[in-house]
Amino acid sequence: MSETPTPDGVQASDVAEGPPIDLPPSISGVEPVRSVRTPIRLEYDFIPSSAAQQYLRAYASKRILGNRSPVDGAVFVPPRGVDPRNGVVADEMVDLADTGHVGSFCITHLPIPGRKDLPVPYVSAWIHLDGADIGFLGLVAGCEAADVRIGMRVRAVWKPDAELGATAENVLHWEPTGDPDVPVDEAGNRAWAVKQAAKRGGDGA
Amino acid sequence: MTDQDVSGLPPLRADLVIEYPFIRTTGPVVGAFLTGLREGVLVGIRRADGTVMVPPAEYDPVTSEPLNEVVEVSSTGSIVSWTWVDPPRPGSPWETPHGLALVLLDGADTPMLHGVLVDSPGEMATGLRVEAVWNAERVGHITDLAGFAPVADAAVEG
Amino acid sequence: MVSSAIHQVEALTFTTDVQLMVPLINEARSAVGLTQADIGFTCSGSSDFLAGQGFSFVQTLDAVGAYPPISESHVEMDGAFALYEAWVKLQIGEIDTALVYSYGKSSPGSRRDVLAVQLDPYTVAPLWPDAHAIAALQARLLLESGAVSAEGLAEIAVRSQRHAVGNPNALRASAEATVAGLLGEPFVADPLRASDIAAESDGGCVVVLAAGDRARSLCERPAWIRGIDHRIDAHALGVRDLTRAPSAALAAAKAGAGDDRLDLAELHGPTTSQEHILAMEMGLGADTVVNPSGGALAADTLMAAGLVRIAEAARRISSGGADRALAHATSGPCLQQNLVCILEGE
Amino acid sequence: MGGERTAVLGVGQTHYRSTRGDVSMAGLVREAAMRALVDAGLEWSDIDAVVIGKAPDFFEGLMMPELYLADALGCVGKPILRVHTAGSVGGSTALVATSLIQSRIHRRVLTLGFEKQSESNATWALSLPQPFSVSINAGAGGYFSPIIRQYMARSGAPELVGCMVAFKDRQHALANPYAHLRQHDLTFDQVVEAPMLWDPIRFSETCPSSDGACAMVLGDEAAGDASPGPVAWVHGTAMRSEANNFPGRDEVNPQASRDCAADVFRQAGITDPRREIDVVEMYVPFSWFEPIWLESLGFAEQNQGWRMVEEGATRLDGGDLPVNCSGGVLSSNPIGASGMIRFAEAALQVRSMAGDHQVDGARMALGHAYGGGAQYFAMWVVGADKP
Repeated sequence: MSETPTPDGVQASDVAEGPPIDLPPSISGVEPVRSVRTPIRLEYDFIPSSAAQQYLRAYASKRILGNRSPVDGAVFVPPRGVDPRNGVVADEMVDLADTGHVGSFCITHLPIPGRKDLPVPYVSAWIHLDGADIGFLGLVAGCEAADVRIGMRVRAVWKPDAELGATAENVLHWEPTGDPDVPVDEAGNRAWAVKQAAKRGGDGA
Repeated sequence: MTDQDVSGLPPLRADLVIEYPFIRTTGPVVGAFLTGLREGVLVGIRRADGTVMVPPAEYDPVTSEPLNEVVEVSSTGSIVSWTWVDPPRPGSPWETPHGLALVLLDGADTPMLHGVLVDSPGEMATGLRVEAVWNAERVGHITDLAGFAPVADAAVEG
Repeated sequence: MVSSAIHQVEALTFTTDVQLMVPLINEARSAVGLTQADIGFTCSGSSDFLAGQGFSFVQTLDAVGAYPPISESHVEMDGAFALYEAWVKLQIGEIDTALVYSYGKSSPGSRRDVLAVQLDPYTVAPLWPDAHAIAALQARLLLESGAVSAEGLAEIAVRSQRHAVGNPNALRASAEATVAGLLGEPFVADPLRASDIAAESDGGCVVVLAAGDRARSLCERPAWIRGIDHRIDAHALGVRDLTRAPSAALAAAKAGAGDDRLDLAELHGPTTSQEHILAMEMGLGADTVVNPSGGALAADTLMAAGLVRIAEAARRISSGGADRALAHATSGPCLQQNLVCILEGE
Repeated sequence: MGGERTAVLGVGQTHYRSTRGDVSMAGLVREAAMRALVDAGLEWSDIDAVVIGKAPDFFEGLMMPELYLADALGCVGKPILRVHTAGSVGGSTALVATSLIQSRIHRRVLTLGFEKQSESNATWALSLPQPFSVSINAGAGGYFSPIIRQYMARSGAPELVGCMVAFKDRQHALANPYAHLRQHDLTFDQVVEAPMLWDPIRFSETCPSSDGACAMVLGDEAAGDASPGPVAWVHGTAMRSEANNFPGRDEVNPQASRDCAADVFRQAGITDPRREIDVVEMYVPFSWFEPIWLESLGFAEQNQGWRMVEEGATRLDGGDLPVNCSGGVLSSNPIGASGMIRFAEAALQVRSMAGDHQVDGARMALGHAYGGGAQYFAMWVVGADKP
């Protein structure tokens, strides 16, 4: 959230309860302390989950893994070992394509602290991979920000092999494939309804 | 429930550090205590029953009434309870093992928490007379007080 | 209370909060044949400071299967307080089932130091006094008041370790522990030894509540919540008599602890000295078995230990092993905040 | 709605500022609590219990701050609960307090939400970096921008609807002495010309980061009847949550939102919200969420909410459904209190105590809050008459 441009101030009506503070002579004539710096530093030993360990290792070799739900076959990426809609363990791993479409996106004009490599503005998007049923976060580049669209088909642009590693950053960005867009009302999370309808139709036939 | 990584490889891991300076505005009562620290004096606050709380509370812990009479107390007092901290804790102002104590200052009715600057737990004792040890450079922070040390003449008596 | 699930281990390495809770929640619900759609209200308890992540409970909601959407709330408190909120909802009478869960995974950080961030942020927390040291100040006051001896505290630890034998969630259990043996241990925070301080654990707990006839239809012998109350004392250590916990005594009285004989009490005492203070404040007599599970000393999962106490007490009632039990949860430094729940068989 | 009838006996707010440099955290919550007590004509000893809410503890770097705040809130020897349901927390907190009355466990309860965001930095506290995760979503704006974009694509709303909401709420704030942003000279053109931050969200369409607290005293029917001043009666309460990300989830119009609205209106006996609700205090941290929620809450047909904005229906001067007469979250945003401010402002309206931003003759009002990834919802309907 943005910082406010308005000046600070205290209203005259913000009177303290009771009589004013009565100070002893030793501190009554001096400039009072009004604020104090109390730094906090807490260190945690972060170990990704078993599902994330598999995902990150595969990602380092340009494979994208998802988890398939045992209940309805929905595929989640990145895999977290659970199906959040049904509240069940989902530990079956499936390989996903490195192509998909843009579910929706944001053109960000603010630099992110610690990401000096990102030119501003940049496009962050929900990338719906082919074979996955939810979106995951990625950068879109390779075209003007103004040309990014909901439903635009994209493919991964991987880092050079020598720079790949077990991190979340192996895809530099997603670039347009030039294929026809997914219609807006079938893009993103709306793709699930289309898929379910097709499945029902298929069952009926 | 299995808590395993199926790969059998050494786990991926990373340090997660949550760090922020946190600048806190104090209001007048907490501010008075910190002002006192900067000036090298300890202050408390007087309750309706005449007792004095150190550090000063903004609101009476029993009646919830606002408190406003800040009073100076002695920088000498007695240990009410203590423990020994070894190794010193990360983030704390102390770099060597030290005592940690509730110290009841003369003129106060509630004890305050701070370190005790002695070399071994054998030098700690309930009832031990201690006095404030001030840092030369003081900015209005609880660590302006380096800690408490046994009062010299008491140590001789001991 | 009609069912529960508990899982406590020393450290969960590759299991996230949500992965921990999925099987536990399913276990507790399915034990009484319920699915999430049957649950009238869901409430959880957890702390962002353990996870090192803001809004950490949002991720853990995924364990419930919150679709279709559920009526749900979260407290940044021990799960025992989440249970209180769910119990309040049941008292209104519009729903007759509730799911309560809480969890804590403190092993990635240094829990005793993280807890310093609970203290007065202006004049105490910047000194980073760790939780063991703070409890030790209280323990020394208790010992020097004459209320209990070092041997008396060791006896509490021995009893906990013996009771914990057979508790699959206990981290510290021994049939052979002796007072002399424990008193030979070095101090961790003088006058507290390792055996005086609760065994830190990661884990979680789930409880299913049901009201009236619904409870009877789900469970052969529900553990009925006859009274539940919680109170808080002043925060600053210096303004309290640390040898006492008036909020614990008040909560116990309001919950009706003294109305009848108590077969057992599950007390959430993170140290032997705190367990001693609690037993005194609750007025527990010799005919009340204290911490048959081993208590928090055997396995203390921050944010869940209080809910575990309630689950442990209820299990002993449902199994027919007890008719009336007290369960307790605490929060804050030196027993600042306390909850008491009185459970009975039919 | 079951159980004991519940009344809002008193409301107290602090002035919202980017930094309330004159007070400690205790002083901040105390100011709101005292004003609520004074408004209710009650003393500390009249309060049976306290329910406090706030957003993540990392904002202030204080774990479970209710422990430290117990003394300032007159809680010693009393029960205190601490609620945290993300951005909806201020609303959820009020609802937990209401349930303590409805269940007849307590007679008078103080409830309070606060945030002292100046102690740290909201962008930092809202998106602490996690190892092995993609961190390109700078803050809440980066999260909600794609949802707004989807709404715009679906509804075909004109591009400047968001600016209209932002300008309207900032105009409303001029009539609210507690509001943080009081931009007397602001023009619509300035709103439009403000820099894009998270396209399609302009700087002028975002909420500020505020210090502040809001409190209410709730009472049972007898307490409501005995109150010296006008009270607001609670006609309906509802909370709903859904998972954050799953196939087919409608992020623009989440089912949890629709279910929550349906439940709260059912309890209040409301069948035509547009006609029966006189004023709405809605959680709108980014301007476009006004038309989004107008549709989700049933005040407008699907994809038509923006027309209400265009037509001025949500304006204090002349609108038939004034929204955020206080200036809303766009004008004051101490996150942990923001939901409660919505609930409290709704109560002030039906008590006819909203001062210069009072809607004439308001009898029934909706207070609304949401949080997480638009997945946590809390709502209440309050009325001038007893249910």
